[in-house]
Amino acid sequence: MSNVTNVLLCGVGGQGVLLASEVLALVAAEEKAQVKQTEVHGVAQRGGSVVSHLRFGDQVYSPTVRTGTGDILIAFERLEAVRYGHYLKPGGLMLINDIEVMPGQIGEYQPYPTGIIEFVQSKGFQIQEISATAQAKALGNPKVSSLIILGALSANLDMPQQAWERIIRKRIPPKLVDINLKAFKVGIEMAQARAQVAVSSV
Amino acid sequence: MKILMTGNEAIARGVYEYGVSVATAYPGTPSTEILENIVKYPEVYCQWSPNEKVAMEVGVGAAIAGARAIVTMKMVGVNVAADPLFTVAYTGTRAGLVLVSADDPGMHSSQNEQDNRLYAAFAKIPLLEPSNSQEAKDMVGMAMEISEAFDTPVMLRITTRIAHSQSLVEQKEPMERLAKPFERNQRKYVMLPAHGRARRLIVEERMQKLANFSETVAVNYMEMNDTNIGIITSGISYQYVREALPQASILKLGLTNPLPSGLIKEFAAKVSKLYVVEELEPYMEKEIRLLGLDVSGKELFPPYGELSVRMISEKITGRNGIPIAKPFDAPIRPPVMCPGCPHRGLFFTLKQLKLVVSGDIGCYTLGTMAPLEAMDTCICMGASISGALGMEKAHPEMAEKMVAVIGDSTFLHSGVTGLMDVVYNGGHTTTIILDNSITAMTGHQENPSTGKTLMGQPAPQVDFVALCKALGVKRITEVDPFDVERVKEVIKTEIAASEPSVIITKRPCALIIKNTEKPLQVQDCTGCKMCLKLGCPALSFDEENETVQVDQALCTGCGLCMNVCKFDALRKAGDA
Amino acid sequence: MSKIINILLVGVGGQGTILASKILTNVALAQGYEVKMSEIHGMAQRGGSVVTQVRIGEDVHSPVIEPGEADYMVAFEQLEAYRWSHFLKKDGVLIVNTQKIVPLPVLIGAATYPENILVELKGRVEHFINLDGLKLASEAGNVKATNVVLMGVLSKYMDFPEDAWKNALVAGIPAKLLDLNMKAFASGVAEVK
Amino acid sequence: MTQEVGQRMLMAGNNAIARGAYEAGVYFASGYPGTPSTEILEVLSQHREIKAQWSANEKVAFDEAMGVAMSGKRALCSMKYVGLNVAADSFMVFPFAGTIGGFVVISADDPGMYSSQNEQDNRYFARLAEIPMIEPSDPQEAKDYLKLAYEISEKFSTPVLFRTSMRVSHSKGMVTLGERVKVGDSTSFVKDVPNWVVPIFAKSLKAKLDAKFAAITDYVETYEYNRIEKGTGKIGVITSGASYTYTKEILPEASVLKLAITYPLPKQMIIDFCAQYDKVYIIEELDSFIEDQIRVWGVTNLSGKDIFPRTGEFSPDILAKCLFNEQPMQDFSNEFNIISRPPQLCPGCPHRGAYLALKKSGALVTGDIGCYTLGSLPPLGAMHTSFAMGTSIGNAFGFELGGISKVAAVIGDATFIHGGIPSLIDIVYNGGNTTVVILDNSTTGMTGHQEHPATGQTLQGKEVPKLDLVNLVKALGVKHVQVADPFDQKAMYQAIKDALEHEGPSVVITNRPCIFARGEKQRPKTPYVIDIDKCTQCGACQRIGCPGVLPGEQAAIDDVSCTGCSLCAQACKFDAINLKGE
Repeated sequence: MSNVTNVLLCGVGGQGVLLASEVLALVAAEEKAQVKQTEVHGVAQRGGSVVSHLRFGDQVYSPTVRTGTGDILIAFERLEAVRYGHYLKPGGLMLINDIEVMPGQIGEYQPYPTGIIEFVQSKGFQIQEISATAQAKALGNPKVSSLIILGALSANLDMPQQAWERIIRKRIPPKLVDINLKAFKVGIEMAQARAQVAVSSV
Repeated sequence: MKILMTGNEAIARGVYEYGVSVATAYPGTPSTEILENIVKYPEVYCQWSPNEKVAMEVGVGAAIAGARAIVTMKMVGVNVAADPLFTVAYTGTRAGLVLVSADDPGMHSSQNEQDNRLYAAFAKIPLLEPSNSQEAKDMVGMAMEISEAFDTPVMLRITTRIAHSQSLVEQKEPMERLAKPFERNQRKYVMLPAHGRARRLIVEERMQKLANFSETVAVNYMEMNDTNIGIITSGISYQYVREALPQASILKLGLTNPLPSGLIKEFAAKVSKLYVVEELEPYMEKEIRLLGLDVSGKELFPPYGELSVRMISEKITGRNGIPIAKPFDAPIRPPVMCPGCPHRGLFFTLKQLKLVVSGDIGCYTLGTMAPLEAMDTCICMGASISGALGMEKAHPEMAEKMVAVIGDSTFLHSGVTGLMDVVYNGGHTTTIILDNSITAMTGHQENPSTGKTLMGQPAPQVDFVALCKALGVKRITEVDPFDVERVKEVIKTEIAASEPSVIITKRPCALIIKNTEKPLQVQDCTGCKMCLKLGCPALSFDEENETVQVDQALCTGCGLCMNVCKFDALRKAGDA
Repeated sequence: MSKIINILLVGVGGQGTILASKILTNVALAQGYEVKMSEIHGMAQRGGSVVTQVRIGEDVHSPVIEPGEADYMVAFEQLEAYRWSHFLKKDGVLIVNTQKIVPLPVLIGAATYPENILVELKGRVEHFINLDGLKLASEAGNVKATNVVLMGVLSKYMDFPEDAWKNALVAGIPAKLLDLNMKAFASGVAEVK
Repeated sequence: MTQEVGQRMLMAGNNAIARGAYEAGVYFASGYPGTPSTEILEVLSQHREIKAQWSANEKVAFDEAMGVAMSGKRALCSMKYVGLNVAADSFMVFPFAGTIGGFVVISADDPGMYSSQNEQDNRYFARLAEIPMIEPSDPQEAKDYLKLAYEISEKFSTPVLFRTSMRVSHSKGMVTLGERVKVGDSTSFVKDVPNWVVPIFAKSLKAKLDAKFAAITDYVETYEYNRIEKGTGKIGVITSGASYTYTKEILPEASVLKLAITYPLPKQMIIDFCAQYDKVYIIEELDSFIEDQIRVWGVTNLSGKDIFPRTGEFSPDILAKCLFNEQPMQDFSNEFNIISRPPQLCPGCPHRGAYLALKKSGALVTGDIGCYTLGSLPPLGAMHTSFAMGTSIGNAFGFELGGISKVAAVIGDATFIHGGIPSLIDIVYNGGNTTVVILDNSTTGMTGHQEHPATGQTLQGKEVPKLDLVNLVKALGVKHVQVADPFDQKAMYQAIKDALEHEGPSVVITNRPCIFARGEKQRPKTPYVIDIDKCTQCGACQRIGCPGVLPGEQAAIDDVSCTGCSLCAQACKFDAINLKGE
């Protein structure tokens, strides 16, 4: 299965994780022989933790990614990077949006944990942290943060820009296309600025 | 002392003796008499519910609250109650909860022959099968104990032969009826996915514990005898086996889910040829084969219908019983709508109008038989209205050639949502509610529209007109089914209307009213036989004088034949 | 008696087979026998044919009587006797109430009521007796007592003491109806020479 | 997006099923929303060639589809697996009659219970009803098999159970589109009393059904879609559905007998297959449904539930662990003081107001199935039981009979319509004292906001008269009926208090729509803010369990998610919470 790329996207319900994974899946669908993507619905809208599995390559059977085999994990929220980190392969790439969404708490109050980045770094993953939400607010619409994140991701995948643009135009409501494309480009720039080594297996 | 009781009476007695506080049900042959007998024990609260699901939900609530509860129904009722059943199997209850499923091998009075032992396995709950009235009573107590000890609902499965056969039962003094205090426990009683996942594992552990329990429980025992033939059996089949093969060794199973694999292997080792004798599905046979044992079962016995002593002895000994005289060829005597039945006039009219009739379950299902022949479909409780909407969706023009007919009790059981759906999804179907103020087919039980509860208390009556209005139906007409001309006119108008409509025929069942009418007389009959098309048992044709005659003993004087006679040949006594 | 005695009561819904079987079983129980009894409900009230099966003995298991196994058959109606007669043993006793209740298929001309039923039945069993129970019952005071008339007849063929039957009547019948039922029973007894 | 024949598209399993129904020439589709089945009808309803509708509940949906099929047209009925419990009565009897037009009922199972109250294995239903069952493993098969299901249904005049699972329904994969087939269309319902009036003719129909099923059993022996993928090596695998995809990942070398029809099984084919390998693994989620049938035939070189779990969903990791004892990568979040992130009632959810009042009333609350089931979790913790659709009301009456006083049932609008009506009739009929709180948020919330009879719109967007719950409840004989605003705590509490104190049945109906209900998203919202000076950090606003009120010593309100429902302001005793800009 060496030619199969495994990507995980995780975050908090309402952050646009499912939209982002759909766009990525559609792009992959144009470029790769096989794509499979899966997620758990139901709780998404209700502030629960959300994860989406995406796999593409020549021959893909299972839609779910095995633990320790993920090439890239995109966390739309810091804490979620810890929750799903074990899906990444050693040295895999973690793309983390630097915001913190305090979980709704049951019982005893816990403060939001600190030292997340240090912790995941200690696990030997490559870390790219971006401030997608801040940038999105700057662009005037906090909801486009998911497209900024996708932009940053695209810089780490060998899939043509046109494909991304085409899908975004198809998938996003016309009146929002421009701002989303803008957000996407911001994401690319943020990633390139960091000039991280792209994932080897891709 | 010992007295003769049907299985149903015995279960009612068990409910009384074993501290059950709440009993709920929807009537259905062969289960109906259980609650009708529980009424005789005022210590026990009992009620008819609008359907089996509600009965189950009320029972579950009572049991969780801490009171022993029993819920009874015929086997198809478990289909209706399935949703809560599958989940209460996860949660368990605080006090004992027992579901009585009365199966009907041979389909003496049912629309299918489902073997509800499969439901017990499916829902992963223990299953008890009595083989006579004494066991039926004892197993009520045992089921309650198992339910409480293992924190699970228990299915007590009887068949028509147990329910409606009488045998001697030892009476005992009732134990104390004590309700445990309720304990709040959301992780146990709120089946959020997270909680459900935890309970799911407990269910598997529970079945393991029950499997061990099943090995040593008193109702699973061997009767060792001649070891050439060994027979594993349960329920009524056990009684047949005892008579068919008095010499054989028997493993008699009372707790049949989970089965005692150790005991079965032990028994199999003791006998040279192993048989399993069970009615309907190869339920035990499959489990026995899973143990790797060689056993004969369904290759000898049919997977449908009832077994018999003769069949068992012939199949297993290979010797034919004494020859049986060939039965005479006698014309069948099918059940018929009674003289004076309010349904007759309606179906007569429906036939005249040549409508497609989407039918339902009740006495009126008989409207499908000659000479009325005015019902075209009937599947299960409540399917008439929604089925009609489906037909209309398939062929919109059918709406004007079709009606759905449903009884008062059946409408409340599961017709309400169907009618609501006709309104919601833009159907034009005409629904006829046959309101005879009783649940007739099962032997006249009260229901929410009759104004009386099972325990004889006065109750508010469901107002069908108000209810249908509230469901959004604008066209609602009440008619007297004996007034055939008016019935015909109303039906014509309503099927023509391009919106949902309801017709309510109001006439109590002929068997529940004190009849004051005199029987009809015949005068100058032309022999046109029009009245015979009504299929009234009180009317017959006198071939000699070629006139219709009225059986004075049977005629209720309902006057329906009078209304259809064009020659005024049928008259009330005294009328000129 | 070590053997089991099988009695079949057949008739039409509403003819009172249930009460009859109750009296019969009470007699047997009073004599210290084990009894099993089986009947199929459901359609009974709708004028369908009804069968009640009573089995008496020291050790009875199955509640069901099968074809060729009945020692006695009490038929409340001719056609029903005809329908079920193959359940009788060759040397069985057949008691037929001559009343005719025409089934719907015959009423509407879809079938005909068989002729010479009694003759054919006579040829089938060793012990045969037919009587107009309806007439005897109305003479006793009420047609509804036909079932008791028939029990009177049955009592003469079974070896239970007559008192046992009388006690069962006293126990099973409301006081105000007792006299006419006693009469009806006696007239049944008298039918058997 | 445009969809042309021959095009390869990325599709979720449910979309593929819908596409399959379209291509199969399905004429009518009905169902009731339930995860993971909901999208099937939502997607189908976009094809104007198909009459698609949400029904009041699954039984009604089934009966309607039945009516269409009896009339000779292809019908589909879609539901989550517990829905089949609700439709069971029709489901068990319809096979006796069989069908004219193809009839397929979809059961979307949920191994792992991602969004369900139990984990029943609905394959047993196929056995109970003696009908064939077909199971796809990915979106392409989902589409293709649905078409096959209709061929089988019509070939044998039988309903067919189409069993999918969450992982198949909610996974996307590549699907090649096909054409919508022309099916010979009936012109009308054909009368056939001995076939359609089952109760009267059940005995003869049972014989017919048994014969029919025997024929199907022969047919599957040579069914081409039960395929063998020859591998190298001495290991065989028999599997179906999603488990097949995991098998191919973990046992790429094994020979695989991949079943399309999982009931009835191809006996001879399986026996021959097993004979060729030292060991054959039966890889199936949940119960040993396939394994047991094979063992009953005396095949012994099997391995199944002796190594694979009976509960939960499978995954490549689980297969690797069970087969080779390969441990999955350790979840290291527990080395870190991570906080769980459970789903919760949304900011501005009207249910919150109802629960706050219920909690204050101290009533024992029997619950039902919907978003509001989340009200059982802290800090609200104001719901104490929940089983299945519609059970709350009957349960509440049961509690009363069990000797508990002060019981209230909470049930959503859609759930009340689905299964609550007969139980409310029951309480009136049998003289109960129970209080029923109908949480009317004008939508089917949990499953993603579907229309229902009380929302005034159908699945295909037709405006229709709204079912008036107040009138309905009154018509059922309830005298004490109040409508209350859950965002007005005083009024809401008073209504519940009155209802609980009232002798006899009483109903309280809340009147605030879900924040996602039609038209609600567009409504302008002014968020609330906390006045730090007035705030005493008492935490009262945090105890209403609103995600918009951020935890921490000093509470704060997230102005993005706050909808201005004002519940936190009402909870504040120090007047420290006010509308932004006031």
